[in-house]
Amino acid sequence: MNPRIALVLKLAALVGLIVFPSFGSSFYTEMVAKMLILGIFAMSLDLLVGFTGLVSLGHAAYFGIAAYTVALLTPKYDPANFWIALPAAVLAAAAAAFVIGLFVLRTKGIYFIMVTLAFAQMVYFIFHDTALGGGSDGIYVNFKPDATIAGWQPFNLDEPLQLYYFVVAALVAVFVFLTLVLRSPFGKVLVGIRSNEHRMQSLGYATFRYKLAAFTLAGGLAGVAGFLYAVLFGFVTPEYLSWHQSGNVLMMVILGGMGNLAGAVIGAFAFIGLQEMFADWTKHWQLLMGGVIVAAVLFMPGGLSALPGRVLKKLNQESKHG
Amino acid sequence: MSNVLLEARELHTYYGSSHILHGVDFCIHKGETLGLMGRNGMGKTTLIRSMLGLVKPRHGTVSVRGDVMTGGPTHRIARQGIAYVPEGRGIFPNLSVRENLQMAARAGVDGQRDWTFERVMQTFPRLAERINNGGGQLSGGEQQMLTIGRALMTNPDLLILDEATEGLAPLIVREIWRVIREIRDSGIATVIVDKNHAAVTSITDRSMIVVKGQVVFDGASTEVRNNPELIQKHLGV
Amino acid sequence: AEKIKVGLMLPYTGTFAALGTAITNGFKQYVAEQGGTLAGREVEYFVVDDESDPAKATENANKLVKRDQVDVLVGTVHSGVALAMAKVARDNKTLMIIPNAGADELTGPLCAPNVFRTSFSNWQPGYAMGKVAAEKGHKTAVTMSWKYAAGDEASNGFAKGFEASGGKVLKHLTLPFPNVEFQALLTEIASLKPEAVYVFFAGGGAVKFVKDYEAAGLKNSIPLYSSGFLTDGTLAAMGGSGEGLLTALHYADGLENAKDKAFRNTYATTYKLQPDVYAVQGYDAAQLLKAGLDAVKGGKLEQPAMIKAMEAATIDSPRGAFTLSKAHNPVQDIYLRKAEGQENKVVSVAAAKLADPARGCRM
Amino acid sequence: MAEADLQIRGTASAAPAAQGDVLLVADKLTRRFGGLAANQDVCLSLERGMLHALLGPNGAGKSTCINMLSGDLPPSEGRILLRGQDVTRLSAAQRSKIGIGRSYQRTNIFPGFTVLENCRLAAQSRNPRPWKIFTDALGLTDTLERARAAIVEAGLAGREQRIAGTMSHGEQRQLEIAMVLATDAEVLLLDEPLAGMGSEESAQMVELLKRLKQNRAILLVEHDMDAVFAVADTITVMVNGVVLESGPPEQIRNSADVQTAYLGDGHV
Amino acid sequence: MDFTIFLIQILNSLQYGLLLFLVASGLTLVFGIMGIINLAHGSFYMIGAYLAFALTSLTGNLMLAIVLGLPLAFIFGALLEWLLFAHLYKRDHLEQVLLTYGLILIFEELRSLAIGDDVHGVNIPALFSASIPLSDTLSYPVYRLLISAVCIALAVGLWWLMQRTRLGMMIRAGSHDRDMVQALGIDINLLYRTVFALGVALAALAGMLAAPISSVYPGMGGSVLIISFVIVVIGGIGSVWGALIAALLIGFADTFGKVLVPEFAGLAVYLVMAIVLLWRPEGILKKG
Ligand SMILES: Nc1ncnc2c1ncn2[C@@H]1O[C@H](COP(=O)(O)OP(=O)(O)OP(=O)(O)O)[C@@H](O)[C@H]1O
Ligand SMILES: Nc1ncnc2c1ncn2[C@@H]1O[C@H](COP(=O)(O)OP(=O)(O)OP(=O)(O)O)[C@@H](O)[C@H]1O
Ligand SMILES: [Mg+2]
Ligand SMILES: [Mg+2]
Repeated sequence: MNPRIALVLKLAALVGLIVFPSFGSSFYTEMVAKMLILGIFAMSLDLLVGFTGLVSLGHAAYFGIAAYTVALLTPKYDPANFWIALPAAVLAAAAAAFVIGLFVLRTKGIYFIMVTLAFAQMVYFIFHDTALGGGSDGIYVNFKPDATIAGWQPFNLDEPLQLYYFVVAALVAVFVFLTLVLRSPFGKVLVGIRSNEHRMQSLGYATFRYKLAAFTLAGGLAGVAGFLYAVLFGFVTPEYLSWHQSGNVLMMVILGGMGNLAGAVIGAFAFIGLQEMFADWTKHWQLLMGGVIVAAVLFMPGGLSALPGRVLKKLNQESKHG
Repeated sequence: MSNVLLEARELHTYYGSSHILHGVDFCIHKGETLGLMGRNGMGKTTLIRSMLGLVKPRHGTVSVRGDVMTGGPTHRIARQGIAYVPEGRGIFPNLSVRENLQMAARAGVDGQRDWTFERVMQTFPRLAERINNGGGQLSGGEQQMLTIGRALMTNPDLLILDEATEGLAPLIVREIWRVIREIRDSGIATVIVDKNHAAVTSITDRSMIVVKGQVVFDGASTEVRNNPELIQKHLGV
Repeated sequence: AEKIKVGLMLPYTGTFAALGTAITNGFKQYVAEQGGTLAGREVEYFVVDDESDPAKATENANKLVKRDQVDVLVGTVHSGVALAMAKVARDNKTLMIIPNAGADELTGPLCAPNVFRTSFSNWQPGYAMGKVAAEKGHKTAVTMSWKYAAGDEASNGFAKGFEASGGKVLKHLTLPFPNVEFQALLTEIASLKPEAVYVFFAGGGAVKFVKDYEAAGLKNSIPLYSSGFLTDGTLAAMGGSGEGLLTALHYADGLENAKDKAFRNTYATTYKLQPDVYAVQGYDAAQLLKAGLDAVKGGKLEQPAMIKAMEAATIDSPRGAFTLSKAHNPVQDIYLRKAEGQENKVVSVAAAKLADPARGCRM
Repeated sequence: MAEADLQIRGTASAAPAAQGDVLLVADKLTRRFGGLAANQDVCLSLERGMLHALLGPNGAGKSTCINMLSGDLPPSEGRILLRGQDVTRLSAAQRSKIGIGRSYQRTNIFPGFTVLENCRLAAQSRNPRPWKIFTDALGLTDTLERARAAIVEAGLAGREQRIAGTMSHGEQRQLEIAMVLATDAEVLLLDEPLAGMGSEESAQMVELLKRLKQNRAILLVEHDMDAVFAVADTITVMVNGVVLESGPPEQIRNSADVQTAYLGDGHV
Repeated sequence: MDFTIFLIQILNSLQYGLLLFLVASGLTLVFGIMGIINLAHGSFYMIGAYLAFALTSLTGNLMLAIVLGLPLAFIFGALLEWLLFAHLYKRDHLEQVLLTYGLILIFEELRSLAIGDDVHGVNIPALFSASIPLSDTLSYPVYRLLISAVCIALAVGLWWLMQRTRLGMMIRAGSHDRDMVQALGIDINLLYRTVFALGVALAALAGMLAAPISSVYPGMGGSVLIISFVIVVIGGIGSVWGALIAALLIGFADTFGKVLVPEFAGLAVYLVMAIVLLWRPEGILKKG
């Protein structure tokens, strides 16, 4: 797509997000906030899957770790300090990604898929089976983190509208951050690794370090999403780390179109949107969802974000023949 | 039944939107040896792959022993006694040398079993030494020998060699040419793509020169050999 | 009178789908018996399938509370989901009735004025069974469950009941949920040689456990006790292995009281299904709601008045009448039941008018 | 074998003035695969301004030797010295960083990228601060220039925007070389660079090699004897993992051992 | 732990390990050897178990049910391959992940529509319903031993098929370069359809054999799936023996984990995996 058109579309989308709460009810505002958070989550995974070629099927682990960090840092009857909770959540997620990365990045291909899944499962069991985070029943975040510094409160996450705009801002920040990173030499190296890691090594790149950096970064950004999710819903359960969650976010990335940050966000919107729609129609919505996924794989390579281009091409071809 | 083994008419092949073959005619008879020449990127490999059904030509027909089989399926075309040694090797790295050969073993179309495991071993003693090695662990030249040996294991009537001597040491190259002569003399047809034009023209009956997806010359090899200008013009030496 | 909006958030797909359906059936049956209204009000249902997925629980509850603005939330089966629901209910001050989830916390540390339960706490059947086991003369026991809150709470209840009556629990064995490879722990039990075994399993795991217990030859040497969920709806799948098992629950087959008979007849004819404990819990949730609505007559749905009435109500349940504790959990008889064929026949009352200790409830 | 060994050392120590010019030294490299010794006590030295050809029958161990020098394979025994420093323990990436570049016998490129991006990535590896994550990669002009120059040198001018994987085999072989050039390495290890190239391209490549060796040290593995004898200053012949003979081209051409083992009689 | 008990626990470990191998074997074939990543493997296991239930209720005998069910599963597998998987070989692993993820949802929902969400039991055939006494309180069901025997037979059979037959060589070759296999005159499509169907049949067989001892319940495929993955990973992709060793290792880790460190039993399996990966990133017995 023409980059200028793409930019205009992105800005239009942003404006849409900003004015949305004046139209939607509070419930829908919250739903959009959720989609945005999952959009951040999907972008973080896209950094691995779409750009570095690391298909992680365990990305929910970092999302969940951050969510649990907020929950565990929040006292029972008081809010946590935002300026501690957010960095702590992101750091915890990044640190976990770093440590797990040391293991999983030793493997490749199909192997990597399985091993990330297995490690995420391990983290899942840590929260599920031990008393650490309330076990299988989960744990509440009774109060949203408080951002007051020295008596001044820049924003109040207890206020649903402010929370919403905070999420929008976070999404924009992550998007811009990742765009810059991918444009940089570092980003180019990641894409090179995706294409041919061995050659990257012989060209002088210590690929393991780059991959580890990307993995940690992606973990940290997933942590941003996890933090926001816990704050938004005020409840954290081991299911946030389950492989279904990992599968879903992967699905969002693919549905939107890999290797395309905006695509990841579109994917999140489409995935949740479809889920809500189907669930309203029938209790057998999973059947429909499964059908959509299968159809998307078979008939829509490149995902939603590639769709306009493919349609245009098709039209072009037809007009040529006609 | 005529003795045309493989024939292509008016082949047009595209990769996506780039038009590679522009109406190529090709044919090879039983027992014939044919050299296919052209600079890099002119479409030699594409022609071969189009005939084998590994890429689908957009226009034109391919017939094997008189039956139209345009676009494959590849395995049925191969079953008609056509063996292919691809450029850049196509060994199975996860199989041992022995397995690479055994998996391909088959009697020819007329039931002939001239090429056996033992005969391949005799032809390429180096392979015999590395028989239990993984295919991926062979040296470049050993892999090349393995690919040729594997093609022979199918007891073909037509052997297509795409840059079969790439990466082989001079002694082995000479050995390969000797084997090809032997193959030719035993009545197997061969198509040879090789950058060593002198060798190709001296070993083959007929030569074809491809330039930008079109056949610019199709005639006796002696004609090419005696016409340095032709080589100069189309092959740039 | 303005109509009442009831939000049913229950599992309609997945492992607990059958339970969600039974609860819904029970609820609607009571409303039907009242002529399709509750305290003269029309009932409008808003239904959400919670899939027993805690990750979606808050959002699903919000759907009902914020989008549909229901007056009362009814749900659910899965404890983790119920906990998330309860938080939404508390945050939004929405009335909530729990028709199954047994987590002790719900009417313990997390109790709230607007949260009620018509089922049980995990502690209750466990405690009752512990008492019975001790009364049967067993001195030592081993408890076993999946490593999750419900399992731990039930086993805890058993230990309390058992040790209060002089027994001693040797060891609490656990395995990760939903792992069903029991062989190692059965061997462990055999080596500990307790006089009784108490377990907390449900669904597919329950079937497998009971079969394995018999196959390992333990059924004949060490008596097995359990909360009722082990044998509810699973006896057919167990084949003969479940025959004769003793379990404790707040409901049983063959109670023979008039209310139960009527309830069962209607249920069987309406739904062409045999009712179970879940249907009863759903039925009672509707009764409890009616008690609240009665207090505000046809007028505005004022919560304080409703809550007060509900707290004071005596529910005429098919399980036998019960009242609510201060923490809003049923004070009820727990029955000792014996598996016979496909039924869990009542043997006796294991603990009469048993109230959950509701530790940590500040209300 | 011992003789060959001595000979190489001899060359190195006989010209102490040229010490600074010896860039890479392989000292008794041995590599075993199970029972097979693919390289046994192989000694080589590469000097600036010289092209050293490594010949031998298929499976002699030439690629194995390059793999050890480039860091793709750890040697079982022996040392590798770059400008007198022991680099045996360094990884492939580290060695590339300090100036050892290589090409592969089997084409090893980034198939989905353009020719330019293939070379740009190669050139970028020389970027002093690769971890700066907020600079625009395409803004590094010297990198881009180096990439463009390498493309032209390898004879791919005009094909910068082609997707590498869609080029013919021969063109991909040219790209393979362009990428090593773009890394601007001082020591070039070229594994059959001419394989797959047409005669015209081969001739161009020979010219390129002549130019390149002026300020670099090159190790060339190649089966095209015409090319080898046209550019080589020193030739080492390996057979079955050991060095059979090493010396100036004339000596090799006339060696009876080499003829029976590798060239065959009457060649050239 | 006294010595007899210890021995019995070892027996338990072996037996559980073999049971796991039964499930993982089909996965090794499809995933390790054909190179297709199949998250729906657990669903095939579940389908097998439900087939056993449905067919046993129909025929009254598990053995008969298996005899009928295996071909059904095979045909089902072939159909699926033809409809869906055949289009994916040339694509990314990622798309296979997705497709099979979608299939999990579909199968689970179809199961619910067709048979409902209840738990069902399947009876052990009378022939094998005996138990062997081990200690004064404990005995061992013959049926479990039977399953172990089937596993061992299966492992040997699979190994033989893959490593010793030309068919096996072709399959392995195909996982690397489909075009080349075709160019050698081998009908790769038919070959892969057959092998995929075989993999499905193996998963279903595992489900059918396990049905009497595990009972049949919704979601039974999910838990089996991940543990099978772990096994294939530990064993090394493409290695039948590797998978067997890994399955036994997991059997031990799980059994002794439950007894010795119950709090962390869920983690034990993954810890074993982490350690193996540190030691051998490619698995215990990685094939080329
Ligand atoms: N997969 C592909 N996609 C797009 N274009 C391709 C693809 N493969 C080859 N081409 C293009 O088709 C043309 C012909 O390629 P082909 O491989 O047939 O050449 P060739 O004559 O065999 O050359 P060489 O001697 O280098 O092997 C080339 O210009 C090449 O760039
Ligand atoms: N990873 C490996 N495992 C086992 N044997 C190997 C491995 N790599 C190479 N070999 C063997 O080592 C020997 C030397 O291989 P090498 O690739 O170095 O040969 P080469 O001299 O480059 O030959 P060519 O000219 O054919 O490329 C060969 O016999 C080969 O089979
Ligand atoms: Mg070619
Ligand atoms: Mg080599």
